[in-house]
Amino acid sequence: MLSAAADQDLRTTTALTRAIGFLAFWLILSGFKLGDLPAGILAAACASWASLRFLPPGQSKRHPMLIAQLMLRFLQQSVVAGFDVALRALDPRLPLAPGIAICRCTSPMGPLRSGFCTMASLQPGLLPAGFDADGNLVVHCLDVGQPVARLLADEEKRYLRALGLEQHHA
Amino acid sequence: MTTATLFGLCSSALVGLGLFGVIVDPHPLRKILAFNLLGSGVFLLFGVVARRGAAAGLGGDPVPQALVITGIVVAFAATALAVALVLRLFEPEAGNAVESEATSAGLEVDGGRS
Amino acid sequence: MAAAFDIGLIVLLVGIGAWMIVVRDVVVATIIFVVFGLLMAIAWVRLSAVDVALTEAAIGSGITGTLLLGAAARLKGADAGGTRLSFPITVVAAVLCAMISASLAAVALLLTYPAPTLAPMAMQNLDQTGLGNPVAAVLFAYRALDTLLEKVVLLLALVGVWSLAPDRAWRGVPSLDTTVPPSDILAFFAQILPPFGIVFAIYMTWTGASNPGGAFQGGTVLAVMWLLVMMAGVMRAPSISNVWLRWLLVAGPALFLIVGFTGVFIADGFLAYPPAYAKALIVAVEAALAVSIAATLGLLAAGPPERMQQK
Amino acid sequence: MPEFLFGAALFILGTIAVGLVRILYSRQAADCMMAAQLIGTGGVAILLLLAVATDTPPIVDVALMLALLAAFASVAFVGGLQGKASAQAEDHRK
Amino acid sequence: MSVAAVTATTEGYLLVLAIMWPVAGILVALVVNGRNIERVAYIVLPIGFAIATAVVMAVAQGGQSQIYVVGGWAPPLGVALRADGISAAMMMTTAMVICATGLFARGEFVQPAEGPEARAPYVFWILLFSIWSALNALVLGSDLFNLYVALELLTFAAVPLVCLKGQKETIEAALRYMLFALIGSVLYLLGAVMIYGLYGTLDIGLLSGRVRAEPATWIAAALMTVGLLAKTALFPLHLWLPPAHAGAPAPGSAILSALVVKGSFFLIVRIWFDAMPGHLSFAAAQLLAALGAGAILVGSVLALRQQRLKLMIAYSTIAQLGYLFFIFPLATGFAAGIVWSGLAWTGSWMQLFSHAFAKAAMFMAAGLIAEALGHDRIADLGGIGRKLPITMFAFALSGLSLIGVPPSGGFVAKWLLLIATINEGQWWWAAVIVVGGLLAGGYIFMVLGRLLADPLSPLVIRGAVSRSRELVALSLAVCAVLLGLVPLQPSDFLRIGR
Amino acid sequence: MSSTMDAFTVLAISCGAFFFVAGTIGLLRFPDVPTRLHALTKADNLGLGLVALGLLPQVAGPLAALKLIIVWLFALISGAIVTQLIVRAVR
Repeated sequence: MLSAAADQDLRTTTALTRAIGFLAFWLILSGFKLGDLPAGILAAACASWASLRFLPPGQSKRHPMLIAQLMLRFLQQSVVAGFDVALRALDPRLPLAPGIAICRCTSPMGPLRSGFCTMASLQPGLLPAGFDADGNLVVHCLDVGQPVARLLADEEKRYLRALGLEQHHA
Repeated sequence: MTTATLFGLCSSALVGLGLFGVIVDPHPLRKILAFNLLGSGVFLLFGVVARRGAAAGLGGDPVPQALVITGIVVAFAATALAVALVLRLFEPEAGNAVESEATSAGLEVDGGRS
Repeated sequence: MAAAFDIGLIVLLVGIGAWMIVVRDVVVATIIFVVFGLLMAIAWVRLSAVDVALTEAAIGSGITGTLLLGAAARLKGADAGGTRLSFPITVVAAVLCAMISASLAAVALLLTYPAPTLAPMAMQNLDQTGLGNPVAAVLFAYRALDTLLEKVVLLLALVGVWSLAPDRAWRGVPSLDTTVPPSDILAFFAQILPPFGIVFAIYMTWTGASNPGGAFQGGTVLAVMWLLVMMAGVMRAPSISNVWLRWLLVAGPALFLIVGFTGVFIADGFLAYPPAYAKALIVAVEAALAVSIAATLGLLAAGPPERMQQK
Repeated sequence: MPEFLFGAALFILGTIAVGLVRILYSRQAADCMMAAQLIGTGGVAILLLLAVATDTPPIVDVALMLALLAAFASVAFVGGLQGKASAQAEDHRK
Repeated sequence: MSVAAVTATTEGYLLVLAIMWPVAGILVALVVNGRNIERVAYIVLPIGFAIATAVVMAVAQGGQSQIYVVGGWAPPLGVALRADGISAAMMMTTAMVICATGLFARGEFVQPAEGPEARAPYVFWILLFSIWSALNALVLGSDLFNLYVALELLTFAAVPLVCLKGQKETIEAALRYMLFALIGSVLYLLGAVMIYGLYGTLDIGLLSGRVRAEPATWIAAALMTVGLLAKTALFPLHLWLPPAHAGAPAPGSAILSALVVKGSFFLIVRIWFDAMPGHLSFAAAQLLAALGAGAILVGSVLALRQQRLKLMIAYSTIAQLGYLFFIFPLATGFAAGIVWSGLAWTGSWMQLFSHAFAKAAMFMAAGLIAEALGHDRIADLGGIGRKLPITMFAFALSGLSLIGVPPSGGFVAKWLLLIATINEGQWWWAAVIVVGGLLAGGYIFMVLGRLLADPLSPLVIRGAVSRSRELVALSLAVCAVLLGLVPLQPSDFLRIGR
Repeated sequence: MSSTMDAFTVLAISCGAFFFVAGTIGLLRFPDVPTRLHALTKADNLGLGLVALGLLPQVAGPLAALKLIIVWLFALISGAIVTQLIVRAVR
């Protein structure tokens, strides 16, 4: 466990990072106008407060570069997924073999795991559908022939590395 | 046919449908839904009136537009009250939640059920 | 092409409305209504009423959805069917409604141009309010009395909803908060979305003075976010006797009333603003109203208190 | 350009309509929940197109509102269903 | 501003105060702990009464309408408030009945001495303030949309009052009332929208100068009228009224029957006499009066057949509301060729005021009887009159006014209406008025006879009835009778502003 | 320049519309609720993305363009979450 001071530090850093993010969101919404800035700062402050309250800062070291890569991959995968589904839908033979796959999931419970599920739901042909009794991820897939388990394990590794969590779950 | 006229016809159809639903449908929740449809039709007529009044560089007369906003909020409040009544009336446990004369003075009966 | 789009939209709207009336299942009818509300938002955009479109999108989809879908789900088990009207009466009702529809359609077709409008007058006086959005000027200056009374209507509806609480649950909590497993995706949604919702709500309220938007829309977004965190169990529903909560409910209308009476002394009378401070006063009132509207709408959708808070 | 954008909006409206007919025809609540999602995505696309076609930037705010809140209908359904059920179960236990 | 027709008068601020003072009361009542809510009422009620009195004085002394332009924005852009003779009189009646009800309710809606805030008292006082504010807004408003908001305020305050007790039947009654009221206000709003689309204003004063005789106007006016009729519970749209008014707690019934249904009636009069004067056709007026006649006959006959006291009084309300609609054929002045006839005008308003006092007193008396006996079955009321002589006296006095026995407000009202039917050459309504009086006599004396009869079994009094509450009921009944002392001629005060 | 941009817009939006069609065809042809969900979200999200992309050159300034992207991102994320909610409710 981290010390109280370090914990406080982490909170401050997280709060600032998030506040800057929300301020950027505000600027995108309202455009850059000096007169609007006080309201924007207020909005960012309120949003950061709420965000800290609902989602306390994690205690791992995030890697910004890896996160950026992850986001790009996220977008790229959603494009691939769209093509995948479109091809299946338009193919006269309707190449579908829908079914359920059970995968091991090593992300810690809570928001991190939900975040991973959300990412996974944009993968081609995959749709996480909750967990079974042992805490394994239940995935609905369009084609049970896909190597679902391996695909997801790869994705999870990338995800955890970007969030600086892999050492805990190696 | 202008946009306003087209939506005027739409609004008259919605009013008729909503009114029919409110009168005929036996289910109270669906009466409420139909009432909302009727309300949407009326508000849409307001919108048509506003659109027809486009002038002074505005796409529509702002007065009716503002009135619709007020109306939508009031309609929501009405829906909430009506839904609360329906739920209280039809919920399975509503029967035993009805107060007897003795408790209607407002005394707490079971001390907070904590 | 624009006209073709309008016709398509209208056909869809009427078709969905009719479908909602005829479909059997209550839950399905409710979902159709939510869909209808979303389409209405597009219709309002086509009528150049972006302010209304924002309101409809916020109230029609977000908060009415919660209210009605929750109710429909609860009523599923209960036998809520009333008595069905006899066939002749149904026919009479249909004929009556068709007549009303037809006469409205006739009015819509026969209305002549130039249509009467207050738009020029609203624009002429806009300077005195300091606002850039004429709809906001109507709501908070020209016809501020309506807006103030409507706030009271909202509060009153809430008192009405609360009055349906069983006596034993008075001072209790609405049964909206639930306990869901921490990994649940709903909780995740409720953790990440609300901060963005808050920024958007404040943006709506703030920008309402000069662009489409305003306290209603901002307040509704806040209310939806609040409902989301309560439903996901991230935040607990408050007890209705919570002092803070009651102050929040009243803050907006109270400030509006105070500003209104101040106008008697510093401007032309009740609900008048001195032109120099008009915008500042209106924005302050809108900000307070947004918070009160959020609290009121959220609690309206949450329903009457049903049980005491667990300690 | 506006003509094309309106045409695209009409086209997307058409696909939504067909999808809605398919979804709502099944008359099952679970199926119908998808309808809100369908309108959510398609409606946002239509609004963006209209915003550019009529050169009215505030319409983008409406699209954002829809993107933020259209999901909420499904949330309300799922949450409402589960939530009320579990709350009632809890009440009955006591 | 472009229209100079509307200028504020010096005492106009009173009008805003009349609406906003109870609103302030609502806001304060919401935040104070429920325990202090009665103290809030002790402040709100007397000051509100004083404001109403001041408005009446200002109107009477000025001899003209008092006008206030809200925010300095004159119609059509803004909203104006206007107090003429009838609105001042309505305000006074409202203030008197509400304050009396407040006094009466002190015995029923008290916070328990110990323990936390309770539901019913908290809700009741807030609803009482709301109804007051809504009624004042209704009689003072001169803008069709502003009046819509006031109508909704009235509905939202009245519906929870019906089911304050929380029993299943009352909730059912409240739901039915709610649905009728909602359809009513939506139809009203639909008409108002069309009016705006046609004339570009919602202000009643401006409309009176702009309205043209054309089909669209008639459709709009018809929609508004039908919507308001549903809220006024005019036959055959009366189905919601009896369970709602009978199911509410006694103070609630008093307010609902005496005042709330009159709010929408007032608005119908505003539309036909102020917004579109001279546009009411003879046939339409006859139709409205025929519905009123139907209400008198059906309501009275049904009242005669009731087993329960409160239901009987509720059906009597339906009948008495019917008389009000004679104002349309009789006061419009079809025969004389003038726009207006003062005799029927005064008679109808006298009917409204005297019925307000009498019905409030009667519901209070019925409430006290039910409290004493634990039931209100008419057949088993025998002898209660001797145990509760003041209550019985209040019931009898208000009953006499409902029948129209001289000297009472009800007598003046019905007499003026009778004369007006002769003057206007519409003698057929005279027959209905007479028959209605006889039927009212039937149901009132049936109950009075029971009250005085020997009990079938020894009376069991469940609780002591407070003397002060009996006196409140009696004083309202006395007010109804005292109205009979006004001269039998058109009242100048009620003509102010027209 | 402008015509190049316009051509880009037309192309991207047409592609977007194509994916909306594909999504709807998926809705019509796929056998059960979970598979239809795949069709609905994945194809429509891509369609929306392409529409937003196509509109980028048509709006004034980079912030307005970013706003379009933001709209798409929100639709994407909330779509992803709602899909999971529905599929869990159906299962």
